Amino acid sequence: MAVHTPVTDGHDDHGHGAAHATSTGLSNNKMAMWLFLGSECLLFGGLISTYMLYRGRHPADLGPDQIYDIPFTSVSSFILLMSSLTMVLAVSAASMKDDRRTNLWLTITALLGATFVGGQVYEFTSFYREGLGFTSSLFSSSFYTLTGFHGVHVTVGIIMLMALVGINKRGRIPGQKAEVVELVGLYWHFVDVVWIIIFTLVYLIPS
Amino acid sequence: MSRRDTRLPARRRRTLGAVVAGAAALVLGGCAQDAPQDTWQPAGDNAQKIHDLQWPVFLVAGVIGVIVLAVVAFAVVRFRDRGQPMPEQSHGKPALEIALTILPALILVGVGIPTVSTVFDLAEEADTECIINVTGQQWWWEYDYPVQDGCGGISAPIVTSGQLVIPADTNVLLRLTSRDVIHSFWIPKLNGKKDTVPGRVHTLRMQADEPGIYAGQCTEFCGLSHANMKMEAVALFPADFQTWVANQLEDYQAPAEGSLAAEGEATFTANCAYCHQVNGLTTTAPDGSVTPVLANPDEFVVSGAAPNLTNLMTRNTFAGATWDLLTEECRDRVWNAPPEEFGERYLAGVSADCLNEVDLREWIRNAPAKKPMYATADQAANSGGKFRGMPALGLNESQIDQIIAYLLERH
Amino acid sequence: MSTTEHQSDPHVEPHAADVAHDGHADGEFAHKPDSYYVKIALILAVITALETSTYWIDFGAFFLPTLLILMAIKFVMVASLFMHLKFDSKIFSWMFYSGLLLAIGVYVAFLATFRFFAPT
Amino acid sequence: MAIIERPSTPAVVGAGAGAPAVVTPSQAYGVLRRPVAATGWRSWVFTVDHKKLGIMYGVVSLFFFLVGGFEALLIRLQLAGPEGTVLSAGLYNEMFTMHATTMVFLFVMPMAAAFANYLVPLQIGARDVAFPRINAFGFWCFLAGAIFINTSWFLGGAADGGWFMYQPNANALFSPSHGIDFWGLGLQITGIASLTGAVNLIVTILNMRAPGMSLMKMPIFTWMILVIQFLLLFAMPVITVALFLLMFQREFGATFFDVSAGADPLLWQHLFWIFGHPEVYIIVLPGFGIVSEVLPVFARKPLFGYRFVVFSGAAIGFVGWGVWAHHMFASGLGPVSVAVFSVATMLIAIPTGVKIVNWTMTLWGGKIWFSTAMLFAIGLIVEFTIGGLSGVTHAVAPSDTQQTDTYYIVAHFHYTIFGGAVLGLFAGFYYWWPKIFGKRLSESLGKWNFWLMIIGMNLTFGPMHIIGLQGQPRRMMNWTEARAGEGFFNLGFWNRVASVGSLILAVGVAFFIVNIWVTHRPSSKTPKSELDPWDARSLEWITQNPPKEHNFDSIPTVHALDEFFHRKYEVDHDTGEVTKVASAEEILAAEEAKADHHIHLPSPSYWPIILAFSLPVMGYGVIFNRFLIVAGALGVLLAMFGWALEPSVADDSDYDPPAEGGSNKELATIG
Ligand code: HEA
Ligand code: HEA
Ligand code: HEC
Ligand code: CUA
Ligand SMILES: [Cu+2]
Repeated sequence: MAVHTPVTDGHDDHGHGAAHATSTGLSNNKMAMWLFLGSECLLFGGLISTYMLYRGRHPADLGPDQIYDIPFTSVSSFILLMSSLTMVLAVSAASMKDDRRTNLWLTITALLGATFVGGQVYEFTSFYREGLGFTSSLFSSSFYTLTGFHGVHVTVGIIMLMALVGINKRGRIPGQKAEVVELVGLYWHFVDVVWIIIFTLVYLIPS
Repeated sequence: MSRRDTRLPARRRRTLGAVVAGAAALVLGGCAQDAPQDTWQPAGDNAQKIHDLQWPVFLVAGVIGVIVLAVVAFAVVRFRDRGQPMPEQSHGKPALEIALTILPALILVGVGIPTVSTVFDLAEEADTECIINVTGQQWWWEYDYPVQDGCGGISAPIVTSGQLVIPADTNVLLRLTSRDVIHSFWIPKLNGKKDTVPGRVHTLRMQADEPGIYAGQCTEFCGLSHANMKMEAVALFPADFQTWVANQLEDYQAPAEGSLAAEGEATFTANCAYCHQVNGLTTTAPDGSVTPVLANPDEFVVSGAAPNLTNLMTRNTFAGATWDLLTEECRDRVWNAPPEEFGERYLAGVSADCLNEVDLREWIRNAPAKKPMYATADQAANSGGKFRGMPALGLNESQIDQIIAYLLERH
Repeated sequence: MSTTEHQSDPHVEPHAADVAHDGHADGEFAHKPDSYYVKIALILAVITALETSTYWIDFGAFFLPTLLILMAIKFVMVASLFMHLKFDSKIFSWMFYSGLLLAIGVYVAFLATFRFFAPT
Repeated sequence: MAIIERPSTPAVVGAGAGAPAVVTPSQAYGVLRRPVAATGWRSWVFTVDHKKLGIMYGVVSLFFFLVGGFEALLIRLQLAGPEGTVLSAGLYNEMFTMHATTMVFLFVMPMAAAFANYLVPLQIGARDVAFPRINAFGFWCFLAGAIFINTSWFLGGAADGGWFMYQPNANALFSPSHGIDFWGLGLQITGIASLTGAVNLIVTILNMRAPGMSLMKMPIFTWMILVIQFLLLFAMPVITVALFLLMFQREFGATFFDVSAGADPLLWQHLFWIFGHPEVYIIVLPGFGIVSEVLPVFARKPLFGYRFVVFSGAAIGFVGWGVWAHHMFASGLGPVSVAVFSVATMLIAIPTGVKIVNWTMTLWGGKIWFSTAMLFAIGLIVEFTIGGLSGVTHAVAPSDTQQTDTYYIVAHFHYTIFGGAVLGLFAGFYYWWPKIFGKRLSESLGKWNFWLMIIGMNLTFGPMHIIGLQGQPRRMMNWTEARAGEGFFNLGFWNRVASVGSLILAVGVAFFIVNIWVTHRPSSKTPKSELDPWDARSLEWITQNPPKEHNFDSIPTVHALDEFFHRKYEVDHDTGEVTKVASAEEILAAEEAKADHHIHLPSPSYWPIILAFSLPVMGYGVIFNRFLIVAGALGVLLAMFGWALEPSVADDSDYDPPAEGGSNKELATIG
């Protein structure tokens, strides 16, 4: 096995996550993630605005006030919020190179996320049974579109978490392990803060 | 490679000349020629307000443009490579920069203030003397005059299409909406345009100083026949306008028994009246009971409307003001009438001698062949069997003769 | 899959950074004890409880502003503490919040042009 | 899996490094063996090299320029006389929709991406972009989306709703063909390219600058690209939302724009223009960046007020977010909104004016060399100013109600787009051609190219001012004598002039194609270009023509703005005298002498292209057959999985140990 001898002239020209070798001293990956999240703000902003515009446009008996089950959604919101805690604990464990606890917290985060998505699936089906289809009204279309987009984001997050656990178990996270966990963490927290907004604007503030 | 291009300076000078001439031409454009939709020939208050705002702006823009071009031209000529040494590597003069940032800002303040005040001026509605509802649909305009004291008094609703008739020198408020997609109502000589958006009502002021016909056109892309969705505003002296109103409200006159037109009435009732309303048209059932013929275009046309033909021959144009109902000679008589005589000529309507039968026949024979529309059976398949526009009805020539005779009496 | 992407060519030495940045990508926050995060989570939980209570308790005129403020607090807490924006380079905050503020500015203006948010 | 150590460019090969050495790797990454081809089509299709990707972007967008231009010519042919019959009404509507879509999304934007991809790493002294595989993915998304959109021509008709696709006219009810579905899904796919490109380039620019290159020493073109990428970063998600709503409505029965369900069609207009107005600056800023490089080089002076140009660029980018509703002055926003947006729009003239002033002042006092590139740059100043000033006349909202949706607007935006963006891109072609392809384009054919284009564009778009102010609306499949008027300003004459102008313009463009052919055909006698043909100023010229695969043998350290110039010339600060102290060859030789020993370049990969081309499969699925959605999704999943398991750079241990003795040996991409 060939061993690479570091070049000594100061040009570190192969760099695996060498966060300090960049012009700003910041990691490329992390910067990319933050830029992406900045961009996502405009995506969710557009969906939320569409909802805000249309939330009052529905038949009298099938509006937000009739449909939403605030106690239920509060619980699932709470679960998602707590998954942010477990996520940050995973990041913390990863930064201390504690693989076992990293995996543990990642798994719990994924489970909490899955619970949230499960809750959303339940919510959607019960709304659907009450007669609120995707195309029933402008309110329903924009509601399902907004929360559906969010749900897809959570689901993607769960897949990333599980993939992380799987790859981690085989010791195969390329590059800096802690950073990859942190990146997934940033994404996960973002999905959580978006829900903080949705929960307030969509569920708690009545139309 | 040629490091020096001696043609350039000459070209620049020519450009400069052309631009000055162009700018001058633009300013003079206002009093030049006769394109019916010229935006520089206001013929009413609202358009005038816009014009008063825009010509100075064009002037300012033109002057700035000429200055920029002149400076660039000068620099290009003066500082071309003639073998001089490498120039000084100067990086800029902040004072100059700042001055040249503030200057445009000041100019823009000068433009901005009158702009804002004109915006609010034009949105004024309080002095309205007359209200007309305007509805766009693919690909024609409907005007309905609600019952009101304004407009000199309208006692029963009037529904017409194509030509918007208004009293001259009167502040008219149009309430604009649409039945299908977005259109835009625009009579350049009277005011700027305003979109007609389904589900919304927008208002637009109209005022014409003098009697006459003012051309306009739908200016929001609205599908296949957007190019054929035109309209005209017809201004009449208030007295003439009253005559027009009275005309529109006249009772239905059935064609003389046994005339060609009477046959036309039957053909019309059978083939046309389920889309087109003719007020007062009745039908007699075999049992002798007389019932009014009510069109229900909503079952056949996507927009749910077809032009009301009660007084077709009082208009000069048809099918989105795209074709003349008048022969060329008669048309010129109306369009080129002096303001005092205009009313009389317009109110004469379309007589048998003046009828442009060619286009009307073609229309009735096969409308979609004349004007691109979505009006064949398979095109209608995706819209629940409804047409967009008027379908070909497969009438024979003698039926068309009858219908023309009938329509000619729709005064 | 940006998460597994590497820098291909970080050949550059760190040089006098021309963009303000304080602190390092990893470092300080990594050593925050877990209890710190648990405490934050507790605060968040309390705020959430408060928010949800508006469903049962009538706050009158304070209702809307309270909810919005609580929402903003939660948002900022998660972003600053869980996402480490507070400890991390200002550049990240700047990138994220410029997106956020732009979104708020643009979309609020857009909704405002409708004059009403949702006619009933 | 073998790793081939491959000296990529013969110039790099140190003594004795003739035959590629083959070493055995310790680990095998990924699902498939990585591609290894260094030549032939595989070296292009699986490449992650920013320069190859840049060239591919360029070739494809140039092709679409011809397609979009061909569509424009058909439009002009139709309008050359009254009651034109070249195109049917339906085809005409498809034509202008696709003309605009092609020109904006498949020509100007990707052509800017071509320049950015190729030049940004070179200008900042980097060896590639931050995320090379994502870069490749972006290109293939663009190509996949572009092909997808254009297949609609053969599958029932192209989109026919106009490029801003106003609702509800773009509903399935009013536009029953699949054209708009293709349009929406296709733009969604090309949008991915813009978004990933934005993230990638921002990170590259912020993080991968050569030592010493602070932001205020960064070449101005790179600066403008940075601004553009932020605009893209924040604008693309807005159109994404709009396109999703459109898709849900057309495909899945939602009613977002269906008035009968209570929807407000203005929702679409806002979403589109919140994207659309930043988009026009996305279109024009690359051109601005290019001429800001070209003017100083050929005036032989630094860019006047570099800082002002940078800040005004950023200001344009920022203010550009607050003016979108000027496209809606006639939509019925109400006087308050109209007044606010009207004034906001005027503000944009200020930073743009700063740019015009600085370019002009750059010429002032210079020693101007009228190369073709310079002619295009000067042309831009003149023509864009005309377009910008007509923009200010639109900003005056009441006047705009007379102008909107007439040819006066068409004149405005072709002067800004063609006179701003396209002339800028052409300046870039001529300026950087020797850098990229190693040969200069013919200057004499270039002059023909320039003058015919300038004359053509003024004859085509100039009369549109008149036509528009005379009241001819845009998007009209024909015009009639009846409303053409008479005398000097009659519509008939000026329409004909515009149509003739467009033919001249086409001949002008054809000269460019001919120029490429003449320069590069096999029997061409055009010599290889000198190293520094224009006496240039910025970092990308401290490389070979064309650059080596790894760009720089050693990364230059930057001390000044216009680093290259300051290495060539010494400036006496008292007298202002400029003396040449070194030639380009010497400077490059000095850099190559201290070449790095051990350069790892990112490795080619199959996954970007597989991932990208799975997307149109899903697109066809949405339109025709839900089964294809699943097939496409499987492709996506497979590709993401493969991608995730494959590092972009092989592990250190997968490379040969560095060669001893300091030869310029480059270790190639792994296989
Ligand atoms: C490259 C693209 C580009 C650029 C740069 C611009 C630049 C500008 N545009 Fe343009 N615009 C378009 C592309 C572009 N536009 C397109 C494509 C459309 C139509 C879309 C469609 O409907 O299909 C459009 C439409 C459009 C409209 C809507 C018209 C309508 O449909 O009714 C308006 C209205 O305000 C407008 C304004 C402006 C202004 C104020 C600028 C300013 O940025 C211009 C600033 C520049 C200058 C002013 C010149 C230089 C300045 C000076 C020399 C300083 C001194 C000047 C003064 C003090 C005035 N544009
Ligand atoms: C990047 C943007 C861009 C560019 C470069 C152009 C370039 C041109 N445009 Fe475009 N145009 C738009 C963007 C652009 N346009 C937009 C956004 C619209 C609005 C659409 C809408 O309303 O929805 C529009 C609309 C538009 C119209 C109005 C249509 C209408 O409203 O009905 C017209 C009419 O003349 C026109 C003409 C032209 C012409 C003549 C060119 C010329 O500059 C083209 C020059 C190029 C060539 C001539 C190519 C050269 C070709 C050959 C040399 C040979 C032919 C090819 C082969 C053999 C393969 N354009
Ligand atoms: C299915 C509905 C339908 C039927 C049946 C129909 N029309 Fe029409 N007609 C329309 C529509 C829709 C228009 C408007 C088309 C346009 O201008 O785009 C129209 C327009 C017209 C116009 C122009 C009116 C104006 O004011 O501009 C005339 C005249 C006309 N039709 C006559 C007839 C006659 C005569 C018949 C019967 C022989 C007939 N139509 C049958 C739908 C119908
Ligand atoms: Cu109606 Cu265009
Ligand atoms: Cu704009």
